[in-house]
Amino acid sequence: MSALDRLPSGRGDRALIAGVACLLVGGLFALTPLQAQLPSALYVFVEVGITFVIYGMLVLGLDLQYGHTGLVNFGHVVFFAVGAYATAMLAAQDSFAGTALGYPWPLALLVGVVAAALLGLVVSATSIRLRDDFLAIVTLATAEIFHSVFVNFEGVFGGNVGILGVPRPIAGVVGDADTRMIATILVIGGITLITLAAVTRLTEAPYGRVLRAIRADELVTRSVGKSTIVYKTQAFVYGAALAGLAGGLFALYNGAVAPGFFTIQVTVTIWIGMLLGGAANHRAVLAGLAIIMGLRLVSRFGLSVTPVSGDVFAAFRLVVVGLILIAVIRFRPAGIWGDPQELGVDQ
Amino acid sequence: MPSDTNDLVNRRTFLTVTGSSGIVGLSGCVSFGGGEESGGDGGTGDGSGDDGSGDGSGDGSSDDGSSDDGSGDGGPDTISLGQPASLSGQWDFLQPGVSQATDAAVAHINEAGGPLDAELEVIRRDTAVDPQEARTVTTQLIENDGVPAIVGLFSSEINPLWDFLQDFEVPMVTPWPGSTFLDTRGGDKATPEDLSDDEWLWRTVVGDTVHTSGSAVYALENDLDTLGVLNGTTEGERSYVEGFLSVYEDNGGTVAERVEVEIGGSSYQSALSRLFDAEFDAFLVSLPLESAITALSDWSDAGYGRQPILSDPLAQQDLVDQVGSDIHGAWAGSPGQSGPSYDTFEEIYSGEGDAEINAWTPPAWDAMQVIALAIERAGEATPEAIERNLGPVSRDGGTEVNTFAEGKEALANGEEISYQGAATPTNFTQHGNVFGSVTISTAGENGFEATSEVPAEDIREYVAEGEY
Amino acid sequence: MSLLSAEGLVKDFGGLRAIDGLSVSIDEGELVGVMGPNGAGKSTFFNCVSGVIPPDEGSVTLDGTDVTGDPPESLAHRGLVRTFQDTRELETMTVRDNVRLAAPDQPGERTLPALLRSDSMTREEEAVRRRAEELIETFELDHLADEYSSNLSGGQRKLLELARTLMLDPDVLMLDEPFAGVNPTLTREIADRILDLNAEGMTVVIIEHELETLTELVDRLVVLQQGRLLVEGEPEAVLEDERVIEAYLGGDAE
Amino acid sequence: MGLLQEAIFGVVTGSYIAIAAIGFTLIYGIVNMINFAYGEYLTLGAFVGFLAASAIPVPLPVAVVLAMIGGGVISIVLARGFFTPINHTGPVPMLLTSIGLGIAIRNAIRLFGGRSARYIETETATFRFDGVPDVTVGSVDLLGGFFVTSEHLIVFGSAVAVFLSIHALLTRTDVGIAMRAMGDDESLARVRGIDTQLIRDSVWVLAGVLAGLAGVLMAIQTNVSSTTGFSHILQILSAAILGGAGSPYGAIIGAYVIGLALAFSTAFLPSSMTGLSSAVAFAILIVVLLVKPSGIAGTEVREA
Repeated sequence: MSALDRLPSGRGDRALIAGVACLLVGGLFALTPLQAQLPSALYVFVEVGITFVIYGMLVLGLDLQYGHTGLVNFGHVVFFAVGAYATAMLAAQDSFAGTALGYPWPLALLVGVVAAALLGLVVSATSIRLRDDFLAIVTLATAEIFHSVFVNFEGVFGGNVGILGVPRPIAGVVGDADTRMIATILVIGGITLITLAAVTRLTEAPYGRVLRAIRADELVTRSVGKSTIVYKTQAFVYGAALAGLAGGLFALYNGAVAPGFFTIQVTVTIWIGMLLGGAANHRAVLAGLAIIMGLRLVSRFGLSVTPVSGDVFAAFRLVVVGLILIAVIRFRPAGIWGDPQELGVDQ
Repeated sequence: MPSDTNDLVNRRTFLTVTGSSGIVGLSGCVSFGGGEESGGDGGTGDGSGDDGSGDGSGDGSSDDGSSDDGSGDGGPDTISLGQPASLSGQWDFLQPGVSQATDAAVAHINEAGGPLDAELEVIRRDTAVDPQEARTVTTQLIENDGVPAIVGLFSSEINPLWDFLQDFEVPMVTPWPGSTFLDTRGGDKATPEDLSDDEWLWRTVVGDTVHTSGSAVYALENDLDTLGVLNGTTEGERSYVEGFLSVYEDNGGTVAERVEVEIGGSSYQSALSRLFDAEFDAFLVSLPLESAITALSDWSDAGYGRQPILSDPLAQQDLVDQVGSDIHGAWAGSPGQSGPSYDTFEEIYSGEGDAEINAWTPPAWDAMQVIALAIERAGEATPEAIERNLGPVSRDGGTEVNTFAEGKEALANGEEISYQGAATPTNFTQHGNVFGSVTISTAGENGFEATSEVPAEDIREYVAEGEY
Repeated sequence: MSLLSAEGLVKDFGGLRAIDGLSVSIDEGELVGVMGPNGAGKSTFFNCVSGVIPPDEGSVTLDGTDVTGDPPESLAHRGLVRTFQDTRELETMTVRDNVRLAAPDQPGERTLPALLRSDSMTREEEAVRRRAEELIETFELDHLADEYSSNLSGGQRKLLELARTLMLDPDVLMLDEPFAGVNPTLTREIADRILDLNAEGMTVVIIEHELETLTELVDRLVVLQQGRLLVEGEPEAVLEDERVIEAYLGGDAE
Repeated sequence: MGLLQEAIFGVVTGSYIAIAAIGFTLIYGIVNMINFAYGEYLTLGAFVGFLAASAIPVPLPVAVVLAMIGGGVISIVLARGFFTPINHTGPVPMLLTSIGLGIAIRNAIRLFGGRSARYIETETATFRFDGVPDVTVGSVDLLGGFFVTSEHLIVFGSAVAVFLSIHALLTRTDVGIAMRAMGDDESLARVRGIDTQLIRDSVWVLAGVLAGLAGVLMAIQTNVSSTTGFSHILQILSAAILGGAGSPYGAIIGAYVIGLALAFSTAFLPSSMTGLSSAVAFAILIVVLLVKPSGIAGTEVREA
């Protein structure tokens, strides 16, 4: 079945409507005296939920790159980091170390997205022709280089302290904690839903057909007249820009950025989420991400009911994460909701 | 079939959407609250019982912000404190000592009857010193476990989460951060009763500014006037070096060369060769222990000589064992083992286990003691009450007490107290910092031994008033 | 006036010379067969002409323009499309999507129309859909339209590849062994279809081992041996040529 | 500063990397995967060496041999358990599996081996050559006095011994020749009657042996902990890819390029940038991949 036949029209539009609705309600909480109350037991879930919707933009971008186009980007976190740093450095009023230019935050956010997209353009212009696993290495190395640069140049990037004093637009207008958290998750979640709508439209259209064709067989795609380099570059840059947007929003939500937020762990988490859910299916990758982040969160609560000490538990948790990745690839290579035939994997 | 798959996804999405609207729904009572402050201040709302975390959180931590004061007799059965910890990750080797000191303190406090006659317990959760994890863990501890105070957090977690942590309005007493970032942040600003200007962070460890000043002063006193520096790029190492250099250079010292290196390298010969091309009297090494051993072994092999000055975490037996006799004579200025009650601490500590004592171990003990004493003095275990009492139980004035046991007794007699810590005398400054003398330990045949001390008063001269 | 001509093509693979100074010229509207024993350089000739691999030496001219070394996508835009010997389907896509993909210049293949779901995209997609259904029906694949192409048999794949190619409405069609692994009935059908296309004015170049089918079909035969042109001319004449008989019988006859 | 001395440091660093990079690149060439868990093989080898040297205890050279044997056994066991079953799935699933395996092993070591670093006791002698004259060009001294330590010599000597053995293996033995044939063209090798699975297994063992050696040498120079190998995996990988993935000789060259780049960047970069030396190594990798991608990723366009 073709993409258009399979997906009733308006799939992406539902996400769009939901996203706009979230934004509006979130805006209502933020800008009016309307208040929400959040039972404190749910705080940690909303907290992780906010991280989830931010990472959601990362996984949607990654899925555009890998799931649809077959580009193996193993340095996705670098675009997240660049977006966050660019936004933070431009918007910060007064950082303890590093650059703080004090521009208005919407401008800073825009620059963050553009900076990440530009880096994506540079990486793809130089490396998109490489074989899958080499592209993985180049992107991974790029992420490592940027990580050392952020850490090393204290005067510009604040070293390990990072950039502090970034304005928090929502916290700036909402005084009480409950409303602030609800508004934050609604606003950022709304943006993620709009992102979902956008990538769904893109991949349901003939555009997505070309991307999937590239993943299936680039030479054939070229032979029927598609300029695959252009599409690969676009997919890569769009993914990078989405990561930059996520990074910028993260900076404006957290009020600070530091290298510790942008480790390879982020890349690993979103990759596992994507593979677990099932690549090339936007909702599935989000669901997969939710599962892996949910497992991590729930396993935290598991500490008090397991008979082992905290340090054993911590290492054990990571062993399990590694084994999940191995098991998914081996026994469920298309992920939970992925279509093995569409992904071309044995089951 | 693809369509089945999509149905599944649909259902899942549906659940997700319902789930999230459920959260909003649960958050329920949407109200037009005008400008009312207290309405939304649910930070420490209704305790913790409903999180399904088993018995870990207890039920009655009595942190209901709206309850009245002075219910000392009818107090809670259990008081839980939260400890974000480095159980995994790059810095996990530092945790055992801190965990043991914490547990020893809990045992001691409970033996002495516990704060408000309740059982004190600590909920320890792993952050891996990852700020993202720390964010989740702190939220979980405060909101789900309902703890009224936090004992822990590293500077690499505190700094980028500063605003976020302040939003909780829960006191955090930590033995970890040396960061100069915290020199002017934290504490009650010398107004214990007025919470409006408080920045809820306190540290029981001497800041880098202070103890590096001690080392710098000692170096200058010993005519080590020019310096080479070898340091790692992580925050702790840099902060140490920068603290040291600011005092050193302000007082006549010169830095001839500084080389920054990545930690975990297989060899530091190139960096050393660059460093030792310059002329200097002594060289300062600020690296994590394992990298420092590699670097100093390389230094010993190459026979560069000159006086090594070590950052405080390096004063470890392993260093002397691995580098060999060349390292004899190297010294490190350590804070944290010069408090009045250090011996008391050490005795109780060693009864609890055999984890090695490091620079953060005695401060972890102190952190527990001051929180317990603050609860005792306040008569209730709420964040606000603890915050108000951290200053009064620690600062000069009142009966000097060495432990919770002594403090509880003195408070029962209606006296004011001043806790005398194991790491330092624990007199919190307005910014929630502590001063202490710096012990100079020198490497020799038997490992590091204390050979000299720079008194706190000397160091105070080099730290501007109000800047710490 | 030749539509497609290759002059002095040379291609080495790690010291092995696959084609060696090959020159072939094809006129507009011709139906030409390319044959030769294994390793004669047939596929390499196709690859060099269709831009899959650039030749080391020599030139390719299409409709008077030098297209040497141009990538396949730009040749496709110029109207030259090819199939592959080891049928290359987009296995992770359905038959329908395989065919639709090939439609040229779709507005929905650009970001903005796709994002905005522009009318031009919707209209075009409807046209593409109709054209694709026609082709799928023509090649009797309609019962398989929703199958992933990885589920197709060898012969069905050949048909699909042909359908996909025709979606581009090419001027020059280069077919690499279109009958390999196809049953006789289907072979007949494909051959008829090729003749129809040729009759409509499409220039067709076919590589084929199956001599009988090929000679019946084509106007002219080109025989390659060891990367060089051995003989070319009318099928009957070529088949009687001693050199060809020797090459086929003496060599790896198939 | 003496360029010669820096070059010596670079060569020593390169030697550690080279030994491991050969193993890494053999796996790449024959099994066709980037094995991100390879760093953990080094760590496990280092642990075997450490246990042998301290728990049994045996003399250091014996411990090194045991580490190599242990590395080989571990490698083949892991390969049979995790990689051989998914051999047919292509490079990306195998790369991802190796990442998962790396995380799992690293933390399992932490779980069972504890968190603190251990040290292998050694004595080091230093040999100085101070009489060498300075040959100064600009601000750089090309020669100048230098020193080497016994550890430097052992590491370099081990590397040379490995190079010679690998060369002999690949050119003189049936297994080695089969390996090369398989690296060139697996299907052709199968047609010629080579037992490809046997060759793959041999490569796993060989790569494990090399990992064991590299791991224990690194452990002697630094320490044994759960991240001993992991902290070098990116350098190893860069070296292997730099030299042309799949080629043991290329990996050797790549390793020395990385080693020298690390040494020279520490020595000559502006002092605010000395912490960036590994970034410099990656930058070199990226530049090489860009300048000469065809030499490395030669299958960019498959022949139809």
